[in-house]
Amino acid sequence: MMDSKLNLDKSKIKKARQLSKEIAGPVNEYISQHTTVAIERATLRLLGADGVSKDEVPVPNMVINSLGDKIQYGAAKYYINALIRKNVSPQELNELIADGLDISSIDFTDQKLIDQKAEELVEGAAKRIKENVAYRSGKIDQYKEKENSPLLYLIVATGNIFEDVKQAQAAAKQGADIIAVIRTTGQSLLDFVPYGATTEGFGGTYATQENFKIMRKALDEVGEETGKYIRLVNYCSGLCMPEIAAMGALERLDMMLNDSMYGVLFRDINMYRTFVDQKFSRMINAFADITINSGEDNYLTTSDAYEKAYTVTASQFINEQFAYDSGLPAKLMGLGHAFEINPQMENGFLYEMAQAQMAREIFPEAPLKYMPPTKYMTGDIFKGFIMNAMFNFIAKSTNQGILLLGMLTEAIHTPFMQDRFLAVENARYILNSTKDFSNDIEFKKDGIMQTRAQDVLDQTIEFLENINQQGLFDSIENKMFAEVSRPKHGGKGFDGVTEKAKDYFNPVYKYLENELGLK
Amino acid sequence: MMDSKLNLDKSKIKKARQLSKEIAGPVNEYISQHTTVAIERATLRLLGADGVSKDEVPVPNMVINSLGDKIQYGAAKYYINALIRKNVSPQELNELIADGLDISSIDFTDQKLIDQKAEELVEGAAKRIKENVAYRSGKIDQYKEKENSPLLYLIVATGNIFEDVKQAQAAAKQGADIIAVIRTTGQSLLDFVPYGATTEGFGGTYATQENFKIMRKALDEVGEETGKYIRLVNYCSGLCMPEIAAMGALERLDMMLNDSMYGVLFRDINMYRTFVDQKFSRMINAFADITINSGEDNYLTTSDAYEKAYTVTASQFINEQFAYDSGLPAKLMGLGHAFEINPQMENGFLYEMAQAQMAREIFPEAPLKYMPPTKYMTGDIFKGFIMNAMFNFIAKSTNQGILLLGMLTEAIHTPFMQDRFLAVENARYILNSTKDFSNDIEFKKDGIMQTRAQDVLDQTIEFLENINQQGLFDSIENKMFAEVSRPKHGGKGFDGVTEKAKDYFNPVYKYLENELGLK
Amino acid sequence: MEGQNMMIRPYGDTMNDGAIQLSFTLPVPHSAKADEAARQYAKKLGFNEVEVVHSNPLSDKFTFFVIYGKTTQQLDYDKVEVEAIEKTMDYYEVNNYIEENIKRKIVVVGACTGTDAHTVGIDAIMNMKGFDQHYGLERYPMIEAINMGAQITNEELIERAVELNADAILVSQVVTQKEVHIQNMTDLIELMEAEGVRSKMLVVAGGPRISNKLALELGYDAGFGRGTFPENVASFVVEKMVEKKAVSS
Amino acid sequence: MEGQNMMIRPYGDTMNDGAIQLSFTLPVPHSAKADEAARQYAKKLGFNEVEVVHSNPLSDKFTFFVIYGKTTQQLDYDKVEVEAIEKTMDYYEVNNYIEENIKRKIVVVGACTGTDAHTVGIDAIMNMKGFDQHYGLERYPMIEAINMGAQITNEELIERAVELNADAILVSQVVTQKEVHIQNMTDLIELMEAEGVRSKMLVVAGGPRISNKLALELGYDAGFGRGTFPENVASFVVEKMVEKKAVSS
Ligand code: B12
Ligand code: B12
Ligand SMILES: Cc1ncc(COP(=O)(O)O)c(C=O)c1O
Ligand SMILES: Cc1ncc(COP(=O)(O)O)c(C=O)c1O
Repeated sequence: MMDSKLNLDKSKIKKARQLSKEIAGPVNEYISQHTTVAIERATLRLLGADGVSKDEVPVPNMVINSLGDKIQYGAAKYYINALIRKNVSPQELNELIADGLDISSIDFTDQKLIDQKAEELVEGAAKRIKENVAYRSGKIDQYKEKENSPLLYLIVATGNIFEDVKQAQAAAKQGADIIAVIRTTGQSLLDFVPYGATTEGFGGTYATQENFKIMRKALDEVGEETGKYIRLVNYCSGLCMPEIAAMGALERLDMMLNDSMYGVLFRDINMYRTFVDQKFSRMINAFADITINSGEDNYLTTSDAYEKAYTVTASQFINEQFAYDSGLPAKLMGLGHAFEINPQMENGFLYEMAQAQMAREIFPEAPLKYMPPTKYMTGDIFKGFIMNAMFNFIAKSTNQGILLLGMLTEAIHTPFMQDRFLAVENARYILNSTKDFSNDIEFKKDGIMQTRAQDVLDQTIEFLENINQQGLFDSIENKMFAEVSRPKHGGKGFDGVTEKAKDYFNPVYKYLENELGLK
Repeated sequence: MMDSKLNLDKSKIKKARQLSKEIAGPVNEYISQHTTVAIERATLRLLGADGVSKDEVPVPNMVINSLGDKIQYGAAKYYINALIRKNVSPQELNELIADGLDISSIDFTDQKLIDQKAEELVEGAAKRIKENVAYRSGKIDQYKEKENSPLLYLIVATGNIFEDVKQAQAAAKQGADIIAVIRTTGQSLLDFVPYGATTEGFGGTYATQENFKIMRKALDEVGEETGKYIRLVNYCSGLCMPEIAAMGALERLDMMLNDSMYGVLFRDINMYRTFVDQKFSRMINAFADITINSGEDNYLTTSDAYEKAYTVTASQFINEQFAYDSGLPAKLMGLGHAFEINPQMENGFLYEMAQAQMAREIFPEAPLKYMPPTKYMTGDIFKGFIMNAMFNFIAKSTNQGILLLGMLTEAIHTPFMQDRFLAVENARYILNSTKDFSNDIEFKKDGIMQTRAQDVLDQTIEFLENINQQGLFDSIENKMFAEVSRPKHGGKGFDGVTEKAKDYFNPVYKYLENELGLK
Repeated sequence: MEGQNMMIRPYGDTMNDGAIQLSFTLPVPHSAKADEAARQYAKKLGFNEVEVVHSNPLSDKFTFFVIYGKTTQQLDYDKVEVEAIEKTMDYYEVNNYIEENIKRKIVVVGACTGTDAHTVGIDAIMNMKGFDQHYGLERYPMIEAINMGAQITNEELIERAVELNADAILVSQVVTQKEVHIQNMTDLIELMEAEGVRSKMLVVAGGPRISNKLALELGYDAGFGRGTFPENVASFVVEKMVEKKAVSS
Repeated sequence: MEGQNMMIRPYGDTMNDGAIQLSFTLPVPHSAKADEAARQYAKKLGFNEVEVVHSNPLSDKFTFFVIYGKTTQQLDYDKVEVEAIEKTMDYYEVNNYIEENIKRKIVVVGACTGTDAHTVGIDAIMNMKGFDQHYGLERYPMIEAINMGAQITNEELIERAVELNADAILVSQVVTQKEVHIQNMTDLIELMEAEGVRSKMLVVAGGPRISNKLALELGYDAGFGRGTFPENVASFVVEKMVEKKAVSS
């Protein structure tokens, strides 16, 4: 389907992939030896743990808290043991724990029984997730031809899940293919997942399993009405990456923001914690056939899009590598990039098109996620609206997979309903009017766009070589990404990382490794 | 500088030019045998006639009215004769005429004396116009590098020349290169040119010599301030084509709307009248180095831009031919076309780009004038604003010469000051950001754009052949242009056409024919 | 929803938040003072939580502003009465209606009057081919439709209508700058009254800035705005004709 | 212009025409009635010559409108008082001013507080490299500038400022949804007062939606909005320090 416009040197692309593999090596080594509180909580959730105590502490957190150091053996063992010992259902056990039961000190039953129960519970969760996968692919097949290309991705962010539902349904009717419920500011720093339906968030709505369920239902409804499968997105990133992935898998989310380094760089979460967490979260997403979205756009909100374009490309390679290492196929890799070029820049459109086309040619199977202008958006909503149009144009002309629609009020407030409508109108006009433009043009040999892409690829390789020499951990400390330095042992959540004991037990992890062919 | 993107067949272009020549032939035959009241008035003005009577009748009209049938001999003779006989200056004679002097019945003096005086007067007017030309080219050379490419063309249309001045100066400061003062609705149907500074127009401001002068001064002022030569545009079209051309030449206008058929088709002016008038008006413009703008955009306000694209191309060929026949070089031919493609049309952008590129390749030296979306503009100012952005994009990417900026409020009102600002902002962003896009891409061989352009060229030839067979006069009657039929002897102003007597005298016409190498 | 009291306010992202976007120009130089003036101006207009999110000089003397604000003003939606004429019959129904109720072809004369040269609107209503897949009046078997085109004086229009014994006059007005349409429309009615023919035919106006309300105020039988289809005006004319006859007989 | 009474109104294309563009959404289904409601609503807001130039359904229950209207409301421009702090000294002048008037390095601690993670604004003010060719405070030889970054709690910020004996605290607030910044900014001042340190240092706020007015209301010494440069806040801080010392001594 795709022929090259950029005339990129294939061997250089290969070289970049090789470097990423080498970079990921030591990190994977570390990952394989560690677990985290979030991984354990996610595991518990997939086994059935849920609910909150009177003081709103989630059951998975209560278990982890009571375990202390013992989590090195895997929380699953304790939870399953308690189920057997108390001879109760997960539901009943959850209530007991919520009421104060400490399961860390219950005597262990026969490991065989535990293995058996584990298998039963894992199968149960796996079945539910597989049904979700089957349902989704059925619906997508059924409604395929009504989808936009690229898929139109719209955010809702009222802070109140019930308002979000209204906005999301309206957006779907206006033509959205994907709805992302933005999370409330600050949630990524919480080391637990809030519980239940919520109505109070700032700049976004809490990610909770109940909120997922409510929105899923609302989108299925409006999807049936409009004859389309509306995809639902939320955010894994933060201190609860694997936990949110687990909840998403259970509630049939379709996409998850899930970057291998975002939390480190942009939320000051400890790097070891993030690397360990992201692996398991991505395994869950892979199993649940959930597309991940990486966060390369964020680099450009602080750094210059022209100067630092190569950091985006490098991060895409790294994200790809870690994704493969977690069992994610290319078709689930919504690698990110963004139209953050300075609108004042002469030929900015060409540089941006070169960059977008380059991502397309380097990652031909990935449903690239293209982010709209944000940094240079101002209160001049009119100017902003045409910047969004140029962005939509490039998205279409370089065959991006997922188009996060820009809002004309980006610099002002989280979207009003009308802002979203105008964004869809903008995109639909451009996408339709320029439909086959991409197929109808070629880039001039050694022209501005070709040269630019080749330069960025060269810079990327140089950069990856540099990282490979220093090692990824030190590179981050040395401010090589996003112009920010994160100390290896600093940031949030490092105390949640534990070396696994030799007899660490995690039936979910094991199951997924098998299913995903990672072992 | 330009290489072909469209792969058009050169012999077909040649063929179209040949057909246009054949089409113009019989019309030129008619033109050469006739004069009109407007030609005579224009001639008088260039010889010095000016002013109005107590009842606001312009002196040139008073002369023509008093001449009756005698205009077949040329009004100049009577005017010059009166100057000699009365031994007065034009200024003094104008006052006498305004007060009621009938110069049609003054005995003729020696023809030699008349010829001598004629030469003196023509030289005077020619000198003034040549000085205008020299001044203009000096300024343009001086300020060349500050000009936008394409030149940004903005309209003012308050109805009040003094408000127009404010708006025009503001627009120039915002970045406009060209200011057009739109005429009041209805002026094109007046068979005289109003006098003096005016403050009452609807949808535009009266074209008067005084208004020209006022605006010229204002633009020179703001031009010096911003270090740019700001071009001034007005409208020849209508019943006073040559007269307005004459006034424009004297007051250093830089561009004139001047189409060979616009008045016939869109103002129901008699076709013989228009053809005869346009010739002399274009001769004046050619001499004054004034760029003409043809009105092909108007075809698309009534007909569909996709279906009837060939009528635009055909009209461009015809306009070109008549322009050559009036002594206009290609560099003064601002041939028109317009972005009136239905925004709902799949691949509309591609068809539009093909059409604009085709005009560029067929008329490589002409400063093509590209008109913005108007027909599909609605009250949705946001959507309209991005349609204008796509229009600006194509203008830049196909190297148009003159870019008439679209207004986001096109469907609502004549432009507010802020509308104009937003239009300039839109254009500047797009022009700068896509600066070298045109040089950086090629069109795919036999792709949608190439095929489209080739098809339109074929249709154009077929259409021109058809017109050539019927003759241009009958073609117009037979509704072949703009889906409107104009009877040969119908419309306004036919009674102003007169066959020239054998000893018809017009020293201005003669002078221009010589200067322009038409004889 | 109908019947009960329904107070409404604009909606941004929360019910009744009253959020509104504005833009305008003030005749002052661009400065911090100008921004503050814009803010205060918006407050004077009754907005609160006013944010001047953008300002830009248009010249040394003018500044452009984009503003977001909130208002607590509310409107009782149930009390809103629509004067627009909602679509009634379609092409076939209109023809049948004429055959059954009027029993002869009706005569309609249309024009875009004054110096206004915009033919597309009146053509959309009258021409054979119609508009957006809706047949124009010329196509209606039971309507004799005469489209005089544009730039027709009121005198010419009346003369023709009288000559043809028209049942209705259709006037199009597109140019509205400096309220030129009001003058023009008023003149037509006065002329018709002076000639004593106003009561003999329906007079209907249309154009993108014409509302039924405005037309009624100016003494017309109806007015039609943007997006009108031929059958809308046809329905109105024939029903009104029958209604008038019922009254007068 | 100053001095004499200068009443202003928005300008479209004629002085004092009062022309304004609006857009908003109403919670009603798209219909002729909705259009009329929008028109009446704009009238209620005090506009006349209201034209609903566009309307579009956003869902079964909401409709979007674009409106142009005119207003006769006017504002006395001479009475407008600007509370924004106009730029005063530049980089060199500020340093000289400190050397001459304070005679020691001053200490400034900055942070983006609460859950707000937007560092770019505070970085623009404080980081070495600055913003748009304007050096940040870290570069000023006479300023000791400590940028704590984002997501800093009010407690942490105060603790650090007290520890360093800071002359001024700089607070950045970018997220303003549901007025979260008001709460956060108020808390800081209350906490400082509770700890008895409010009077010991200047407290200055900034962010795209922060105005000097708002900051003063919340008990800050000043507030800075969009487009602030480092020297703007530096000028204010040093002059205020000198002014305060003059008063207290
Ligand atoms: C096409 C066009 C032209 C063409 C007209 C070609 C032609 N043969 O008609 C040309 C290029 C010639 C032209 C010229 C001018 N135009 Co013009 N033109 C337009 C344009 C782009 C579209 C109008 C149109 O065709 N709409 C499509 C039709 C189908 O819609 P409609 O007219 O609204 O009609 C519908 C309804 O209103 C209703 N309707 C209309 N009439 C009637 C009558 C009856 C009885 C009924 C029941 C219903 C009805 O039904 C129709 C179908 O739904 C508009 C801008 C825009 N996008 O709207 C400007 C616009 C109308 N023009 C404008 C102006 C000022 C002019 C000029 C005066 C400019 C100048 N000074 O040179 C000239 C002169 C014309 C003149 N003397 O009147 C202004 C009017 C501003 C104002 N509010 O006063 C506009 C809004 C552009 C602008 N922003 O400046 N124009
Ligand atoms: C970049 C950006 C981000 C980046 C931040 C990266 C970083 N390291 O800072 C990322 C992607 C991480 C991000 C995330 C979010 N963002 Co954000 N973001 C933006 C964006 C695009 C630009 C902000 C910016 O950098 N401006 C450039 C700087 C230089 O300008 P500034 O901050 O105004 O600072 C200037 C002045 O205000 C002043 N100033 C600022 N602080 C101070 C302090 C002092 C003392 C002084 C004197 C002056 C001063 O001086 C500065 C220089 O002139 C804006 C949209 C926009 N275009 O404005 C949204 C925006 C600010 N973000 C928004 C939101 C909601 C979020 C999220 C909460 C969304 C979510 N739920 O996930 C998250 C979470 C962040 C959090 N917890 O706070 C909203 C805020 C809406 C509102 N009004 O409440 C905005 C407006 C986008 C939107 N329309 O939704 N964001
Ligand atoms: C990969 C990724 N995760 C998460 C987020 C959201 O951030 P938060 O941590 O505030 O939820 C973003 C936002 O840009 C992102 O790119
Ligand atoms: C060639 C030409 N002449 C004149 C005009 C202006 O029209 P008028 O002044 O006849 O109303 C136009 C407007 O589109 C035009 O294209």
